[in-house]
Amino acid sequence: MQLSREQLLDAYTRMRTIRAFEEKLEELVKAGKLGGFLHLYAGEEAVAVGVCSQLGNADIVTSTHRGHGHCIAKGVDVKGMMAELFGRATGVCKGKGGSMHIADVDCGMLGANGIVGAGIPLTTGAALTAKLKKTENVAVCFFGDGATNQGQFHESLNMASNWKLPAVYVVENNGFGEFTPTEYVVPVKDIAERARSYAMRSDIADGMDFFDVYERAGEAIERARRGEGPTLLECKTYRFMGHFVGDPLVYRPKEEAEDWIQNRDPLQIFEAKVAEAGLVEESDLREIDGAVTRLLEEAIAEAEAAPLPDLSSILADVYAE
Amino acid sequence: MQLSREQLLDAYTRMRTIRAFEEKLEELVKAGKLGGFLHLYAGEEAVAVGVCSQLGNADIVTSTHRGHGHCIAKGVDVKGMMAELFGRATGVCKGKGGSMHIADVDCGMLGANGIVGAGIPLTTGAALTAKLKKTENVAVCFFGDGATNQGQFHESLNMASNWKLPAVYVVENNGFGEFTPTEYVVPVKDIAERARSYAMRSDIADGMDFFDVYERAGEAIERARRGEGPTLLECKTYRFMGHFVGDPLVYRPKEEAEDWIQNRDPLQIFEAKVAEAGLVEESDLREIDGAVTRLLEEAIAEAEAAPLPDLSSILADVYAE
Amino acid sequence: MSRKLSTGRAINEALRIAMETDPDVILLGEDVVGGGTLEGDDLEEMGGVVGTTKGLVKQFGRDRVLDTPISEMGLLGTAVGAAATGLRPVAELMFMDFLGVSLDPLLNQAAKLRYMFGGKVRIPLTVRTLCGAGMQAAAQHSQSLYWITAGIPGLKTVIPSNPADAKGLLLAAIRDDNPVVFCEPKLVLNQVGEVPEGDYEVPIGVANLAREGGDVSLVGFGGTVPIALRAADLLAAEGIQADVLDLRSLAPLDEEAILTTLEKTGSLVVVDESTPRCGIASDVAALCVDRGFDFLNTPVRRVTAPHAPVPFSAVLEKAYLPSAERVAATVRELG
Amino acid sequence: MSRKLSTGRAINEALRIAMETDPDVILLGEDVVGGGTLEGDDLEEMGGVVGTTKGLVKQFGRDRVLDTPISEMGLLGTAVGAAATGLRPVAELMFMDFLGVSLDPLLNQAAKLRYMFGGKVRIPLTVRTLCGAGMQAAAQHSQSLYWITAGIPGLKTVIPSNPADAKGLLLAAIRDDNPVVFCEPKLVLNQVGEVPEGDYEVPIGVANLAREGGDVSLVGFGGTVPIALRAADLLAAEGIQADVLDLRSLAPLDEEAILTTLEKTGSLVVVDESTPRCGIASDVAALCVDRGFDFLNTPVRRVTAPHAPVPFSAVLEKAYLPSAERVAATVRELG
Ligand SMILES: Cc1ncc(C[n+]2csc(CCOP(=O)(O)OP(=O)(O)O)c2C)c(N)n1
Ligand SMILES: Cc1ncc(C[n+]2csc(CCOP(=O)(O)OP(=O)(O)O)c2C)c(N)n1
Ligand SMILES: [Mg+2]
Ligand SMILES: [Mg+2]
Repeated sequence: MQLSREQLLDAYTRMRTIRAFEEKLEELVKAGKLGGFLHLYAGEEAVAVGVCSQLGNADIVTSTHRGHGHCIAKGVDVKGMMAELFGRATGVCKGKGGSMHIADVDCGMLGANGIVGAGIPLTTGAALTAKLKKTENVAVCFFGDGATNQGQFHESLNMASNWKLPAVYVVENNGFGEFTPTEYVVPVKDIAERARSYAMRSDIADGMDFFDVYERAGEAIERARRGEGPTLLECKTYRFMGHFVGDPLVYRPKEEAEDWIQNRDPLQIFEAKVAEAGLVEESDLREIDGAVTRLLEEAIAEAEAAPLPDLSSILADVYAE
Repeated sequence: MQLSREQLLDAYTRMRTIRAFEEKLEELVKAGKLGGFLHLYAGEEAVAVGVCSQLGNADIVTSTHRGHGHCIAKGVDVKGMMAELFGRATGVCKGKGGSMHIADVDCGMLGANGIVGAGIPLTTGAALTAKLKKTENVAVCFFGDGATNQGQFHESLNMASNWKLPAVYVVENNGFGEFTPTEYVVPVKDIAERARSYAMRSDIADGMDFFDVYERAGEAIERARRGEGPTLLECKTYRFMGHFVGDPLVYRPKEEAEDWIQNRDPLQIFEAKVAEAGLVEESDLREIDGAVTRLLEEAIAEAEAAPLPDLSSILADVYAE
Repeated sequence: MSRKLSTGRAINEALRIAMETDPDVILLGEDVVGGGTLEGDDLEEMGGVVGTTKGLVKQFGRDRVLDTPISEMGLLGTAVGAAATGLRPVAELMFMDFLGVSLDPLLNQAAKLRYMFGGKVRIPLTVRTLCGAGMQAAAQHSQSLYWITAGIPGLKTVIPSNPADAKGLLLAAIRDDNPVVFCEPKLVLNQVGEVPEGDYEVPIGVANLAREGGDVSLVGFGGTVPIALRAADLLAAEGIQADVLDLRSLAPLDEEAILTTLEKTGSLVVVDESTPRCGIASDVAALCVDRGFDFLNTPVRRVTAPHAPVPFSAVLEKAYLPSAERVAATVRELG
Repeated sequence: MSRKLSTGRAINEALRIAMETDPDVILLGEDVVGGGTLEGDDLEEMGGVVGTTKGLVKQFGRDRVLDTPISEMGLLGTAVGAAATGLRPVAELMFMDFLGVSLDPLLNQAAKLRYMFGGKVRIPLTVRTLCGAGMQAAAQHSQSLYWITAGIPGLKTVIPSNPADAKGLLLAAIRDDNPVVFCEPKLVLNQVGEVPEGDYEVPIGVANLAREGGDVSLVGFGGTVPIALRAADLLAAEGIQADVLDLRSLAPLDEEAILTTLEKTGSLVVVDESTPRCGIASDVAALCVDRGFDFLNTPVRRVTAPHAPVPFSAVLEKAYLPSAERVAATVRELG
């Protein structure tokens, strides 16, 4: 894997931005400044960034209720996102989407989605467009372990395999669907096995390790671009925070969570790996940390100062002219 | 496998009744005497009868748009069925269901179903009842190869496996979903493989051979009764007639159909096997043939003479009191 | 120039024109090709379960006419994703009853993505679907569920009552940048009528005064337009002259056209083959008692199917559906 | 005897009583247990995403309180099959918006099996589901889709406006031998009120006159009842006395109660937090202009959400929902 220093710093910046974004949101909700249902991505950064670092604006991704990370990884403007969560007119969706529907098609980000599993056929359709228009674009879908129990998962992967579409289906197996441990509701050990029902290729990555995700996703993306069909890529990961902001986390073993957070933090793993390889200096990373902090402070200040949407906008954008 | 002479004659009677029933229906539609959408089961008799011979009235089966065979195999009254197809008040569903919704819960027959795949969760529910009420009943679901591409298949089998329900999922792989060959839309060779996604047991039977179906279904049913969980049983079969009555059959190779019809007729295979084993006399079977013919003639005559439903019945049975 | 075609053939012609004039138009659905055409054999494709898409795969190839697995949710969702990214798909939902297994891509995706994304996406999707009773297809293949799609903000829903409208409405639907549900009523499918040649559109949202009367207004759409027209004949024989308004578009609703005929006649009966609750008939009646209150001389009556599933038996199905006699009797009772 | 409870706790109490009095009652849904309770640890189960089913697994065990995978179609279909074969399931559809991925078991199975089978089966199924806006949950978690279930013959749909009704209606729903959709409006969920102790039912199909006025009729249900009551307060201050009718049951609809208040006042406004097309508001208005025509002194107005998805931003969501001010203003305009 040949990642340039620039690429590494970029990846780190995105991962750090995601982490800081989510930590800020938690604070903001607890301070009563943000409303709505917020599902935070902290802990899973290596997945979004490991995959999206290899995509261009014309490649499409779809996401889930837990969508901030995918947006940031795909290059959606952080200030626009923050303004969106504050429900401002300057938000990336004009304040109409909010956390669960945050999107920016200009960056190829076809939306978070409040319906578990619903992004999967959207991706399949984007891949169909790529194939029929012969663009060599790929479409990548992020979804959770829980979503693999939805009929839409089954129907979409089957179709994509039949049509050999340029799609990558990335399941973020974080061990829980809401409060229910994955093993209560998914009777196979590796979700990647489900690809066999569709004669689809599959792979399993360590979702806490940017480099492992990068490599395996890269192979899947390249196969897709070459017209060799879709892949189901399972990334084993963990969410560091609750299912939603406000989740008391009473249902999961504290030691289990501690262990992941202390020993398997994707940012720490990244930092250790690049340090060991001597690819970047620690000071570079600390500089990024500082820049990210400043960016978020600005984003929040600007969002708070931004205008609220005009009430007339309620009836705008329902239909295209 | 220890089938008594009585059991064998009973199985033959049911298979012959199904075949004759379907042949009569085709005639009746072509003579303009029956309306609606009719999907005939001829050719697949060994599946329904091989499975249902091992079920009691308290065991539940669900079926598909191609449901006459399952009804007859499960013991639904043939005259009541015929009257139903004639839309008479004496029909087993009072003329309200018709071919696609023919049912008789008194025989544990929870209905044909016009929605492909919709019987699958109904079976899962019936199996849940059996488990929670500790009845030792089983629930058996018949559905086509095409139905395995429905989300309901995926969701239901996953749930049944998680809960170790006493269910048997019988997929009748007849090589086509309507006019589309199975291999165009199901990228795995054996549908039985799909059980792996749910860590479910599976098996494959020769759906043209009553004895093979009987044996493998028997094992699955017994496992279910013993509380050892569900099975996906694939029966390889073929429909001798069109997808529906009126199907011009232009889309399927004539030689392929001929081959199945000439060489793999489940009734002929049954007859050859029982003759070889010296278990029943040919004359026994011919006697049954005659009785079946008479039964159907009576059924038709009685149905034609039966009263039409009263118009007031349109609003009856929408709600239970 | 025009010639006589069935509604099914008119739809086929519209699809052909749409595909010829725009390379982004694709068709997908179950058996829209319909098997056949394996290499090196003489098999024939069926072109849909009632033959509506017959011949299109020969002209446009399997890349633009796609048979899907029996996976309605997946295929509609795929169509939404394709529409959001540059294609202009025409998806077939074989029977409208199958909304049961495919509502989400319409309800929560196609209808809402543009809004949720602050206007940044277009969903130029058409969903063709058979609806209605009249073929003894019974409870799960005979429903008129256009009230569900018409009720969802972000979708449009249209329904033709004759072959010429079918062609023009379908062309308009395909070229609309919004998701449009195009209903194909079984009562209309085999109806034959004059259909103009060439490329034309019937605008969405514009009702058609199918008959001018002036004494009473009959409002129908799809399969109930022929019923209303027959009722108008019956009434004319008794000296009552009826306006017959064909809505053509259920969402958006042409409120002005409804109010115009009501203002003229003061008396309105709406005829809908769907069930009575939460439907188009109630919307029309509610419009009359809201914006049309000052025009009303009589109650507004709704002639609909009863609050029951569609029964199988031919005698029951016939009694279940609205009829010209019932419509005429309803008008007579208004006095 | 009664004490103050939130609607959520009242629902919990109804579930407990139903399960205590009938061993065939089971609960199933996503996270109705809610994780926890692994052997040998001190984990706690969540009892649903908003805690409504909390504690029930402790009392009744995991055989009667079942966590399902995220498979709404499968779980509702399973519940229908269980109901048809001897259980009395209470299934939870976490948010009503998820009807998109679970309509078939209701539309084509629960609602139709009895009819299609000629009356030979009963489907004693209850589906509990959160509906409505008010929590900034945006377009896909805020819909009031009761018009879809109310429109389907074979289903019943009820919606409480306060904790006491929630308990009694839910007990009636569970004991009804038909499939009943029990809506839990977000606007009502955390409302606290007096709830009688013990076992009682609020009959399905019977509306409640929540306030007696006589000058004008306000018709609401679920979350719009408190809104209508506040509007009545505003109007009372101006000398206009309003009847406030709480429908409680959307299907069947208590037509007589609506006509009774209309006959008294001659003027009716219906308040519905759902979108305007094909909804309960239209049905009420259509009833007024049909059977209630002779009572009408004014137009019937519908105060609803606009024909748009639910926006996220708090200011937009507030303006999107009907308000007491809008209701009062609508009444004033009627003059
Ligand atoms: C169709 C649907 N069902 C249920 C929900 C409620 N819900 C939101 S997130 C969630 C859990 C999703 O689990 P998973 O797919 O593993 O993703 P994760 O939250 O772990 O990232 C559920 C059940 C939903 N939003 N949509
Ligand atoms: C949900 C749904 N989609 C489509 C149809 C139309 N349809 C009826 S039968 C059929 C083919 C079913 O194929 P398969 O499951 O293999 O059963 P077979 O007819 O071969 O017995 C289709 C597509 C339907 N009835 N329901
Ligand atoms: Mg998860
Ligand atoms: Mg088949």
